[in-house]
Amino acid sequence: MTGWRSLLLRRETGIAVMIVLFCLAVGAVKPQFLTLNSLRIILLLTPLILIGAMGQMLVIVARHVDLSIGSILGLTAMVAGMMFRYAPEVPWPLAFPLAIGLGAVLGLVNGALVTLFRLPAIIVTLGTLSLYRGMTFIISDAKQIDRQYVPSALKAMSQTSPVFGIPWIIFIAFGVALLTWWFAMHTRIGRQVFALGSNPVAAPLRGINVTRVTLTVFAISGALSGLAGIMYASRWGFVNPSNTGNGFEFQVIAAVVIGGVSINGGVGTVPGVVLGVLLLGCVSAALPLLGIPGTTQSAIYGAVILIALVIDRMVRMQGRTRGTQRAGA
Amino acid sequence: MDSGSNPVLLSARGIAKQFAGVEVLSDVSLDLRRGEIHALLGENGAGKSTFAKIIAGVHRPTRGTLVLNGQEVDIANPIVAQRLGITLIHQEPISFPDLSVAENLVLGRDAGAPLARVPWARMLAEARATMGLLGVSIDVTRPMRGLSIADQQMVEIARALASDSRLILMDEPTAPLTPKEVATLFTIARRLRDEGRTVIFISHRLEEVRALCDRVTIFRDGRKVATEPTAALADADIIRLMIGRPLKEYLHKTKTQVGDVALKVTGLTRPGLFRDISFQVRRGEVVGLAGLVGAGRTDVAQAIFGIAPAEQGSIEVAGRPVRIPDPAAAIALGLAFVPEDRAQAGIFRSLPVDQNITAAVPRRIAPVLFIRRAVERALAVEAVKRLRIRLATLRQPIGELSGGNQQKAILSRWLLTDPQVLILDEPTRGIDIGVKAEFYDRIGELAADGRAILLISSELPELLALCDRILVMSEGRLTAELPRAQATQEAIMQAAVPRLQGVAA
Amino acid sequence: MLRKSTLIGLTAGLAMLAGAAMAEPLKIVYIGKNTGNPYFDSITGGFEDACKSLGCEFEFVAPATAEATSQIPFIEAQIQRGVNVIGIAPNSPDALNEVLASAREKGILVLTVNGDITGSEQYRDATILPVNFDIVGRDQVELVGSLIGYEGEIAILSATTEAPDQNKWIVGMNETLKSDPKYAKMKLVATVYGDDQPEKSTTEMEALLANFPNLKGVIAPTTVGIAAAAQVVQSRGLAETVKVTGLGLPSEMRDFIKDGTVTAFQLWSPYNEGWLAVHFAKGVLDGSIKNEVGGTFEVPNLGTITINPNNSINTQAELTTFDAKNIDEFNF
Amino acid sequence: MTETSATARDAAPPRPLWQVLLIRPEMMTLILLLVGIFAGSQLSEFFLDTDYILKSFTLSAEFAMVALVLTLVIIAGEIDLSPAANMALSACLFAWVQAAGVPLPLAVLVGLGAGLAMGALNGALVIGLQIPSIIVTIGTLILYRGLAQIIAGDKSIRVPESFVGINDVMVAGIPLPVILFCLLALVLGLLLGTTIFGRQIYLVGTNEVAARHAGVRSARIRMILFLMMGLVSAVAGLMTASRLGSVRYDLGLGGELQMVLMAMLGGTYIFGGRGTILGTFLAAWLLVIVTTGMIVANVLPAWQLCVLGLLLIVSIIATNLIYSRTQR
Repeated sequence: MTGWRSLLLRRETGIAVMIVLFCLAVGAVKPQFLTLNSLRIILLLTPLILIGAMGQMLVIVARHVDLSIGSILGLTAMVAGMMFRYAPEVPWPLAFPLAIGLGAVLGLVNGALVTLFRLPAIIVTLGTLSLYRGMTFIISDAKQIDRQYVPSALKAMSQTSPVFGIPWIIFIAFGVALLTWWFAMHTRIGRQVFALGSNPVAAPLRGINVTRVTLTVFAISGALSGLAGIMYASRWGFVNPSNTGNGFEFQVIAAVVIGGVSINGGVGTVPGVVLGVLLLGCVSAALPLLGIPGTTQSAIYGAVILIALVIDRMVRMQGRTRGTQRAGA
Repeated sequence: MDSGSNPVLLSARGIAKQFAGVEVLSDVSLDLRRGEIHALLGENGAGKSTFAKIIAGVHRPTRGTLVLNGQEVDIANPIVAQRLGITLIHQEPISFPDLSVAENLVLGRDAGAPLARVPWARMLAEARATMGLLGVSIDVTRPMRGLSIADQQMVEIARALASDSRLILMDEPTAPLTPKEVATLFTIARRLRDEGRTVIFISHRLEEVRALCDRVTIFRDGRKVATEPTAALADADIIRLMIGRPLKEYLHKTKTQVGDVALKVTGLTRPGLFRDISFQVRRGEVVGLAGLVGAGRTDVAQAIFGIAPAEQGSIEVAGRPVRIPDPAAAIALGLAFVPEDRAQAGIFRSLPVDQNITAAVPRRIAPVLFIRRAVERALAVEAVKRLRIRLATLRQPIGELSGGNQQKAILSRWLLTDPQVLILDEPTRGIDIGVKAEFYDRIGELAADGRAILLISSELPELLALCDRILVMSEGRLTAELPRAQATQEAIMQAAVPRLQGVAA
Repeated sequence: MLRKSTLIGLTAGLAMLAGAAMAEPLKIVYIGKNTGNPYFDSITGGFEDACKSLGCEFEFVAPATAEATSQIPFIEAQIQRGVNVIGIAPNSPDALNEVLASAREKGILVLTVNGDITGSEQYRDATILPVNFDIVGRDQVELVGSLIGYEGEIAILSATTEAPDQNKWIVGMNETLKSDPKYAKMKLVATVYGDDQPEKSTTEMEALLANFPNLKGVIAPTTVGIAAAAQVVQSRGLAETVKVTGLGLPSEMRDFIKDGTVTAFQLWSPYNEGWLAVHFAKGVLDGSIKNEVGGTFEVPNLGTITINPNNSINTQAELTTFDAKNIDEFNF
Repeated sequence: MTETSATARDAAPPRPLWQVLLIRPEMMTLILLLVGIFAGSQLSEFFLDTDYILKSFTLSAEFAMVALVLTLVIIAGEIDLSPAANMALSACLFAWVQAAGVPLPLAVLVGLGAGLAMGALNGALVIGLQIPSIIVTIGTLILYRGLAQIIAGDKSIRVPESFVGINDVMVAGIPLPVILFCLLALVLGLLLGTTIFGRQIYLVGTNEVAARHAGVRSARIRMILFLMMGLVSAVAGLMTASRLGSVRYDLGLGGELQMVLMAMLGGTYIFGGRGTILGTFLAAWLLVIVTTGMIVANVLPAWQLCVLGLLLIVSIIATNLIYSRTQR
């Protein structure tokens, strides 16, 4: 239709094409990669990252970043796990509101520090990354919550499926993505997130309540990390104070940046991020199949982030030179 | 049309505003009537924009009250203003480059809860209708990024139109517009007035004010000096009220000895910004560069100074062809550039005045390796004396000084480099009239000293008073070169405004 | 006269000092790999109980991460605190050499407990390991063999590629498979590494199932790996076709044993490592035990313990096998 | 008439001298340092011991040295989160080529060269492509650490005995790494405070556009800083290798938090333009005092994480407040 639409489409098609090419290339070497079963494996790798990426996308679109999501995931998962262990009489589904609510509060703390004191989010969340992880150790007395305490019904959500053999957890993740898409495209505050990231100086002049929008994106990011915390307990069946959520932020930021969300704010789409998550999932699932040692994964993540940044930058530079042409002349 | 008897819509009572302890607006009282177009006139920094921003809720007054329809209102922020039916069209278009044109149109007036649904279909339809009213063909689904300044300004105007406001403030809306667009704008403004709305029109182009406005209010030094029907004032009266003294006093420029060519540019081109610019400036000569905002004047200056070098064309300094890849090279060749945007490209806000003054002469303050504070201080003291910079101490952060004194410090920074060619981009913007006069004296002295001066200015009287020759740019091209004798405001505007005679009436 | 009385006085004084020193309780510290590692809770329990019964002071400290250098400030701090015994589960086989050497210079008894600094043995006094690691590979192969009827393809899901203990066991497994005709019909098709992370272990396990459709058994000699492997098998309903076994913690594996996903797995008693370490340290410091290869000593509940070559001490001779019958007897 | 208005617009009177001297972030750092020493001595009787504190500082000296250069980078308005990963990669490369038979001096050069190359890559992406340094260095942080993991797997590589033991070299009873740190602080302090290069770092960090207009070669200055960053990280990596006697991919893991913390605690302004080497110098000691005090008192590492996180947040809030108060 217009240049704008086609540009965004191109970015998303670009990722989709990369996914297809990658899968075909791996499939050429290992045909079993192109089976329904490996689709299932890929899908099962994605839900946590997808949920985290939805929140992170909003934060980055608003020109901030949230490095503390891994620690929020760990802390909320631990609180839920401790509820399972020490208060087994409480109905387990209550862990959902508990973890999501706690996550939202932790996210609000980030947002409040960022807005009230006008601090850069990167430093604030680097601090809370450390702080929340420390709190996880303290409340748990550095003890792991073992499988036996995590309710079977919760664990089953990662295994049993309502339809098509796809476990609940994947439906939840894609449901979150759908809700985020709706939020970003069809609510006032969702559009305000994009407006704020697009031009933070102008936002208050146009009646956008910057504090509210900033708090909202951090709260959403925190709440979704809380949901990811519960999902972690469901997926892996245990909660460990030091491992749970460790390094989560890097995976999520990688997915978001690959998905075409601009670190300069204002730009990003849910379908792009979903594709970015899927691409990472494909890479993670393909490595062991190809016999590539897991030690390379981190370098691949780093390289992919940098390449995505460079591509993003190139696209922007092109856009800018076009933008400087005058319409009238 | 006579609006003299219309009821008052908004009345400002004793409005004052201080920024960081400096009073920029004092005790302004003014009644705005329904169904009138009211001009706010004044020099840069006279307070008219600040006053408009207070009404639009961008700033809150330090003192004073606003009464809307007989009720005292507290316009705490732009949202409140919007709700009260007040819309401000900013001087520089404010847009959200990543959002679509349609969204830019509605942002700020879309009411509802945060989670309320965005009615895309209705929004697009309304946006198309509004753009149609303005006679502009812009696809409303495309993002703002990439629109020309004029198109962005049209979107701004469309936004005000669509918002159904009672009071519309336009802060220099015509600067980037083509005459045809200006004509459209004027038609719309009149229609708004006839519907009983109030339009505030800020400009310093007398012709436009005369053509459009029912009443004018003139600001000077943060005070309101007059409110009269437009017809009641002659141009000379308006200018006298604006500057507080007759125009004649500006004419300082004495005839100086014009020497060799100091700067010569040939065929300078940077696609999209300017094309095939050729001119020369001789020693002892003040050459003006006139044109509308966005005509490419600053871009040419930046290209010469190496900030954003041209893609084609050549530059000669003192008769030798040179290559200027960055400002450091330009400085080494004896060029100096006082940029237009002082806050962004001039001062180091949090650093002391002396460091600001010596920023461009590292060799002089540190002949070998270490900075010699005594030398630095001595240079700064001398500069402060010479330009009469008012300050408390040299260790004071420059951000604490007034605009005029900041500008003096920037000028003194460049004088320390002993430049042979001095490029001044709107050097008197936003500074007091008294300081302005000092600047004019200084520019004359520098030329008399045998330096070549290229003066970019939007204030035609300033150019006419100071320059030996005036170059005019329009849409990236040089459209006229007027010797002093032939230069008039009309001649300049004719060359500056693309494809048309005079201003739309 | 004067000389003699001075001497007597001195002797008496020294004796009193010595007495005072003896009365001061032994200070023992155990430095874990990192906090939040459930495995160490059990070892620490052994330390605590033994210290209580022998009247020693005990502290458990651990860094937040298992990074190579993270234990160094903790060792320095313990030297500064003047502890008598440092037990440590080293995070690096060699990065701690310098600081351990300075601890021993100060007269501190350094024991590596549950993990050794292989190749740098001269920097510690003795190592306390649960079993003789030479037999682990053999026992694990026997266990998986018994589960799959000694026939078919098997694979190994290990920790990291360089994990020294696991690699030692994998060598043992390979040798056993090759040399013992009993296992001739079993074929080791792959050895993969899950880096002791649940995510990676899971994808590796999934890849094993995809690459080797005829897989019969998987040995995962690591607590993270066996749990991840069991979970994959459980969620795909393959418990009957693919037998998962290895080394695991009863607390983490209980569910899998109960629902039949895993028939049996092995481990030792981490508790006994702590228990033994304290008794050994106390004996060495009060002179009742000589820290010499070939020497023996008695430990309550464990019986006679021999000091093996390299000053290596084991708490038990054989691995303990856990299955549905006995799993509830263990709570670590 | 214009005279009066001009006077009205001239700014308020300057602050009194005592305020200028006392309301400085470094003062906050110094006070915290004294409080830290006092608190440490109250927490544990074993704490107040110069040798022990010096020894503990040796463990952080490498990070502290990087933090000094990082201070310059932050003052210039950029940031670098990759130095800890850079330390690991350059040390791993050094140990790896050395183990492969390359002579020791050459291997050292390889390590230092690798560090420079990593700094150059950061600089090229930030300055050449104009991508914000914060996100570039998050990317390279993952990349460099990942490459170290590819090179070294997860095994440690021994370094030759002749290279081991920098921390045991004593100069006048002070460990060599501490001496090196102090020397570097002195040199960088002079560089920043008394030379044109230092002055131009402040100019670039305060207003990059204005600095370029004033003829400051901002790109060159920032590139030099990223290269310095790469070099000092490599030096720090090799020092760590010498101290530990072996190298593994996880060397310095998470060190970026400590480095940033040292710079922030020393009053370096996160948005650039302000900060001093003295501040970072004091902050490095403060951080060592705080962590050492907690470790020797057997405080749970969990509390240390909390305290570090809180310190980071509190220090930027305090710094911002101080700067916004003294800058009207």
